[in-house]
Amino acid sequence: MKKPEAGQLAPSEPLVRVRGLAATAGPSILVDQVSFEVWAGQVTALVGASGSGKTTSALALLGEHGDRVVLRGSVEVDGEVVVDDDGPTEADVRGRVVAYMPQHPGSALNPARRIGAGLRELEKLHHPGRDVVPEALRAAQLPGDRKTLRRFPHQFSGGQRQRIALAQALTCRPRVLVLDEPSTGLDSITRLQLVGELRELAGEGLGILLLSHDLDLVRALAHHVVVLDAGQVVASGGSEVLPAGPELRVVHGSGRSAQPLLQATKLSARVRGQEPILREVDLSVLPGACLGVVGRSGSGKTTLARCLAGLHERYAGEITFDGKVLPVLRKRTAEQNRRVQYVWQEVRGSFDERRPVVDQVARTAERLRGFRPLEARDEAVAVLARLGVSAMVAARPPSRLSGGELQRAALARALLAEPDVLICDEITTALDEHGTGLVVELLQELKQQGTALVWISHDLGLVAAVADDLLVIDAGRIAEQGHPATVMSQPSSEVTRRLVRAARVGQDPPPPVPTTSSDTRSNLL
Amino acid sequence: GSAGDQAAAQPQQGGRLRAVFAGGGAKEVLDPHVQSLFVDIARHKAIYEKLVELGPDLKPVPRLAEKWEPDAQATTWRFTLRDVTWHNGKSLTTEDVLYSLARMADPSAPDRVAQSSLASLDLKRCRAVDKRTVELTLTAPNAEFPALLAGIGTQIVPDGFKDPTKPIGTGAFTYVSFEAGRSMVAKRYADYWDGVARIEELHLLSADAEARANAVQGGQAEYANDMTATFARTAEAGRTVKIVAAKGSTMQAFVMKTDRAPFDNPDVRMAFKLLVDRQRLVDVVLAGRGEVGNDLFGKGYQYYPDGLAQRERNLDEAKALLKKAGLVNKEIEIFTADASAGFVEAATLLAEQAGEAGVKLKVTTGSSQTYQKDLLSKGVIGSHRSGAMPIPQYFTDRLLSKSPFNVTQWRRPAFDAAFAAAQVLTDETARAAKYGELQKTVRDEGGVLAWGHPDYLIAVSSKVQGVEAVPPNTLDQGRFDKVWLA
Amino acid sequence: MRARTPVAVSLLLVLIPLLVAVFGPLIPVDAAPGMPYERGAGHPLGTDGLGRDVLELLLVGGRTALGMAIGAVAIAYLAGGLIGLVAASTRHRWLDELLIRPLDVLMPLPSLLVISVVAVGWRASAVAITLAVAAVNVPTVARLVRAAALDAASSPVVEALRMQRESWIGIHLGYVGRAVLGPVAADLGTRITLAVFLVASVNFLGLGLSPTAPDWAVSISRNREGLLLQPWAVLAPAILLVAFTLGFNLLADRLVHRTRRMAEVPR
Amino acid sequence: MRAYAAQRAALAVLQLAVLSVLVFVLTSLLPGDAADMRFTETLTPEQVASLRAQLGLDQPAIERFGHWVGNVLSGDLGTSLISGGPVLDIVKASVGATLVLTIATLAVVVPVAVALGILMGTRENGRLDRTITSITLALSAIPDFVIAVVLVAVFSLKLGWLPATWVGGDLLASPVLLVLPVGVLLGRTVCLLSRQVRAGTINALHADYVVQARRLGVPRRRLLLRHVLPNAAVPGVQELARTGDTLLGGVLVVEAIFAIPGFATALVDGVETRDLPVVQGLTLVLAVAALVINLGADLVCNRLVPRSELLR
Ligand SMILES: Nc1ncnc2c1ncn2[C@@H]1O[C@H](COP(=O)(O)OP(=O)(O)OP(=O)(O)O)[C@@H](O)[C@H]1O
Ligand SMILES: Nc1ncnc2c1ncn2[C@@H]1O[C@H](COP(=O)(O)OP(=O)(O)OP(=O)(O)O)[C@@H](O)[C@H]1O
Ligand SMILES: [Mg+2]
Ligand SMILES: [Mg+2]
Repeated sequence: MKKPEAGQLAPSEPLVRVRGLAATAGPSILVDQVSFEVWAGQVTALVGASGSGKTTSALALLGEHGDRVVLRGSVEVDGEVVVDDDGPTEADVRGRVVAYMPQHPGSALNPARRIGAGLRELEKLHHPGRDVVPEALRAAQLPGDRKTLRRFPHQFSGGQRQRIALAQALTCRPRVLVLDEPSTGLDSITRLQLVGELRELAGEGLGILLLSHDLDLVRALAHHVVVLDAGQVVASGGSEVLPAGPELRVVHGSGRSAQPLLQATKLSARVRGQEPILREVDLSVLPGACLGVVGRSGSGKTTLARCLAGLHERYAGEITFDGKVLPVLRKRTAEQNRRVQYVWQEVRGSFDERRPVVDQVARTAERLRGFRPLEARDEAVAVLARLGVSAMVAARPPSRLSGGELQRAALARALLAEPDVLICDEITTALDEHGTGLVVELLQELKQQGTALVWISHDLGLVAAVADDLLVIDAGRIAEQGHPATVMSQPSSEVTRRLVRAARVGQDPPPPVPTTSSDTRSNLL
Repeated sequence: GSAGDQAAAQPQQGGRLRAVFAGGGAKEVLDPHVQSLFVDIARHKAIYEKLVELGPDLKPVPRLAEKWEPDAQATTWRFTLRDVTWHNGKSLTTEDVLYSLARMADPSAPDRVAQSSLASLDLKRCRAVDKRTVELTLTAPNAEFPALLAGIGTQIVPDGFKDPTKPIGTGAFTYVSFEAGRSMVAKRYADYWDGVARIEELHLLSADAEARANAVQGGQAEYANDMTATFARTAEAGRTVKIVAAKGSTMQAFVMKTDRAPFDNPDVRMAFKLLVDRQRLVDVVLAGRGEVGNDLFGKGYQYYPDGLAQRERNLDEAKALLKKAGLVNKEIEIFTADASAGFVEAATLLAEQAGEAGVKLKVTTGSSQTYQKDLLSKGVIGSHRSGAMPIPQYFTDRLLSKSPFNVTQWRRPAFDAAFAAAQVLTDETARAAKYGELQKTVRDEGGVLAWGHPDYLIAVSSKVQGVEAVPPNTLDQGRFDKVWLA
Repeated sequence: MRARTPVAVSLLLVLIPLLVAVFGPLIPVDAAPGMPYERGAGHPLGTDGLGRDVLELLLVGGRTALGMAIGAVAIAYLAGGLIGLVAASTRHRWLDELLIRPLDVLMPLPSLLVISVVAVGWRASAVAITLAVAAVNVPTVARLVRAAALDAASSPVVEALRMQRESWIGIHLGYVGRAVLGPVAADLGTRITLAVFLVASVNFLGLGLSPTAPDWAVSISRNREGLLLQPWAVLAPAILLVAFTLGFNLLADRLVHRTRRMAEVPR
Repeated sequence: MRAYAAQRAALAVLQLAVLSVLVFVLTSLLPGDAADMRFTETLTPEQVASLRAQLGLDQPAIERFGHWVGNVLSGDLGTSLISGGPVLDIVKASVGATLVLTIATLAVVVPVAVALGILMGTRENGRLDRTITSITLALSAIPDFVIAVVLVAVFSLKLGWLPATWVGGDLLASPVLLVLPVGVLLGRTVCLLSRQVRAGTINALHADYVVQARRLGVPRRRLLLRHVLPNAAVPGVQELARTGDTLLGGVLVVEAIFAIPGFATALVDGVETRDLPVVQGLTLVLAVAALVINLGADLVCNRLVPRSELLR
């Protein structure tokens, strides 16, 4: 196997050339006629809805494929043919040429090995005799001292683990870095840091293949964009080929004057034997209004929502609903139970794997509104259909629904109670733009009928658009509260300022990138 | 039989013999006066000796005492000692004998087993007559006294013997090592008076029945004691192992409590004696290796009355007696335990046979460890086995009002008196006649249903010669100084 | 690719001994008692050491051999399962501690000791042995059920069901119970074979049933001396016993395999 | 870590204390006492009664228990009621045989089971995997007494190749004594252990970090040895601890059949003869061994995979 030296390639040649890539699994076609290129020092983005074939295409760069999937076409990486018409070739480009970062890199670290050992192992494998680890650590913005290297993965925070995985990939000194959905679950500040890191790496001459449905991120980074749909390239070019997000039709709250429907005073919550997670939070929601809640990851948003929903029982302070004290869920009356509903952040976990989704959704109407099973089912099917989930899909057990479909089913499950207060915890994370549009539309309609919403999200733009009132939480306290437009345009607290500025990634004007030292260091010992 | 082989083969010298006995785990002891298990007895027989031993018919024979002589009342006995040396080279003296007797009867050591049988010995009046003669005086006359000196736990130890873990005896083997429940090793004693042992080294091992069988078959032992009939049957099919069988040596019986309903009724006792199918019990439980019993202990021993008719099964008469006693279709519990081979099996078969006579017997199994003691107090009928012992001793131990092990609760003052009267008779034939009458009474009225006399089975590897077919508790049983390896 | 032992074979292996155990005693065998360890002569499988017909013993000997084990496991699950479920579903931490801690403390108690004490104290009582075997299993079962139930009871699914105001029964039988069922079913397979072993060993060692009891394990134990004279007295009950445990092992293996596959459904 | 050790130690002390009381109560429930066990046809009831007094069995149970606890705390396990010798000697002797058997068994089982487990795990559901699974499952389904009876009948009695019993054998001189007992214990232990190793291997092979390491170019051999094996070993080590527990605590059947003077035999004998100090001593030693083994297993697992939960 002859490997051309890196310098031999003319700069005009792409690092990766994919031509007419096809992937089939039995009769089904996962990817068809996909072509794209990755250039040194540049970022190529593969975008497209979930299931459009991004991961399948990217793994082909390693010559890998899923169980019983057949690859065809041609993939050339750094001058080596990795896939030809007979499928993957003998060429081995793993690590040395192409480094792949999976979607949840945290779990990609061996729990049994110190991170230093893992890095040194890769160093010895790919670049024996050279000291590449410190460089990789620096690029991944990790300290390179002995103490850090002697720690085990579980001794790092989620964000740090992501960077360790990156450092591992960089230790291989690959020519091409493949990143699969690197921004899922990140708050806007962390996401902004990622953009900075990736820019720097590209600047050093690395070719980057970015797979994402986060269009803002793509806009901020990509030199070339390839749009996939159902396994086929539907557009390619610069960032101008990116689909524009649908306009959200937003109606702002009506019942300004009415009494607050849900109110919390001096709400503090804690987990057994730990620091309080929430400290003295006050909030109130009017009927027909929407309260947006934003904040960095781990700031306590979900905990707040669970307190309101009555699921988190260890809290101090008072929650009132419709003028009366609202107890914890176990002690609520059936009516209170029906009128306050909650949509889980972790949807997958909130469904019973063994029963069809539609049955589980319909159960709400049966138990809380006294419907008969058949009526309830019809109602469930109708609501799900409005959210874009067909009856056929909903008749399956949850494991066979996509994340986005399940998220909508969870919403439907709560809506079937016809609640007066609906608490939504990150209900659009797994949705593409179209799905988000459907959800927002339905909730706007309910709002007009007087339903109050508590809307938790990392997507500042979306929250600003739908909320009447915005709450910014930082480390369990309210950092700022006010009308969304005001908060967004004139943030008064530091967190808000940074969240807002960071959220403008990929939007014009390109934001300045203020990174305080606490962002990279805060989670270290 | 071994007699023929013995004549044919010339005795060989040397070698190591490993003999396996039923083990007693932690219960095994080195103290010859505390013994109770066969393995203990064999061990002590190798190292120590008694004044008197029992012959094949359970009749006393001289050992350390060359001869003995009672006075006319059988109260004072003179024993003449043999000229032998201890393992440490000293000679046997009258002090040794007196010390040993005192040690056996020491009331402050309740575990000395001969204590009760030697209770009649008046230690204060016992004395040395000369260097080789001791005079033993009894509190009450007893013509059977020499047999008592041949009982369990009557070994002669040297004067001042304190530490049983450093055994010194006059026996054919000298002590090397001992581990309770596992093994004892001994070497032959070069100055043994009765002919130096032929084997060089003796290992006495402890193991349960299965391990004994496997060991002797697999060549890990040359001698295995107390084997089952099934093993004998299997072994006889092969060539590696010989069986030495002492015919009808012990007694298997059911004991009925004569003081408890329903067995306080002599008719019921007789009915049970009549309903039992002895031959079937012998065929099944003893796998044919035994003789049918006649409700008497001691078949083939000294004083066993000859000429008594064998009791046969008579279901009709049994049924009639049971009907008379109102026992038909009543349930009676039979108490047994896996304490001795064949107990539960025999009880189960008896239950079947009683069923044929219209009585329901329910088999209750107790703890094998405490069975002997439990049998004294529990149940109305139970399984029973008796080892070999002289017939008068059997009477003393089990059939007198004050007998410690009176499992049939047979308490008749007249019977006690008659036995006492017989025991003082110095004339052996007169004594035998009296004993015979008493035995007839027990057979017809007593609570002992002796159904069989199992053979005592020993397995030896084919190269072992000189093993005698004699009942347990006799001189030649478990004795290794006359044995040799061909 | 379904190349594990066919279910039918495993089922057959389990069912034959089970059917013999259940219906055997109803089948009349009129065999006159013979001599010990006889072959032929009106005894298709010969006779045992007591001259009893081996076939007849085989037909009646399964009730205790399998019944005691199955009973013990059933009792262990009734008691242990209840403790585990209550401990997992209680909101009071002290109750959980009260139920589970003592079991932790009992864990190092050698099961052999418990069984030998019971065997010596209550000689030859099938009920006592069954209870002892059950007792030995309770701590493990309770912990297993508690762990499985705890996983389920603290999952968001249960919260979601509560949000829908599902009844206690609906939640615990409909969801928690079913979630526990998987691990329990897998455990049940191995536990029953282990219990059969344990009961059989106890009987084999003479610590259990009476030595003349018509029980497969007792037969094996009591007749092994005559193995070379009349092998069927040992082999026939041994074959039935092994068939049962083997079949159960195979079924349990399948079950574990299936639950693992179900858990591996791509997400 | 230190808090963990302290908690573990406290629990262990509590467990031992409760255990001692329990063992005492359990054995006291049994009918009869050690003096009764001495009863024979030649010892009269009076002799037995004075023996009981000599053994101190006529004292109230609480007093005897207190006495025993006092002795144990001062490092003395007491004396046997039956043999009169020190309990420590009995414990030592029986532990010796059991330890030899356990070590010999594990020395065979561990390499075999680990090799089989990895083989099966790396060929999940392949022909080899299914074949080995079927064989080990079948072997583990045969009760050990059946295996033992058959092995003895064939190899000792029929063929005469191997000794069938430890009686009359010297372990040092003839280690072949171990062959049959170990053979009997092999089936089930290998089955259980290899299946845990197999499951661990499969889990580790499917784990994201192994997939990722492979994607970063770690070669297969190294992947198996450095990434899969340590993680796969965790369930194996736990199972090994359980196996160790079982082997040390109760292979009564094997001990009985081969006449091995081991732990289980001593324990059952102790119970049967109501030799309370012996039972107490043996249980205590066994419980300590079990606690130490499990602690060791947890520590090893934590060492292998530091994240694994220490306290359940
Ligand atoms: N091994 C396989 N066998 C059959 N179908 C598969 C296999 N792997 C993936 N698929 C299907 O191929 C399609 C493309 O999958 P791929 O993972 O490439 O999508 P993606 O664009 O990365 O989606 P996402 O954004 O959700 O990660 C999906 O419909 C998926 O269900
Ligand atoms: N059960 C728990 N035990 C310990 N800590 C917890 C628990 N639940 C939450 N926390 C901690 O409380 C803090 C707030 O968590 P919460 O889930 O409310 O955050 P969030 O704002 O919803 O974050 P995200 O945006 O990532 O969903 C976090 O630091 C989290 O680690
Ligand atoms: Mg993907
Ligand atoms: Mg959250």
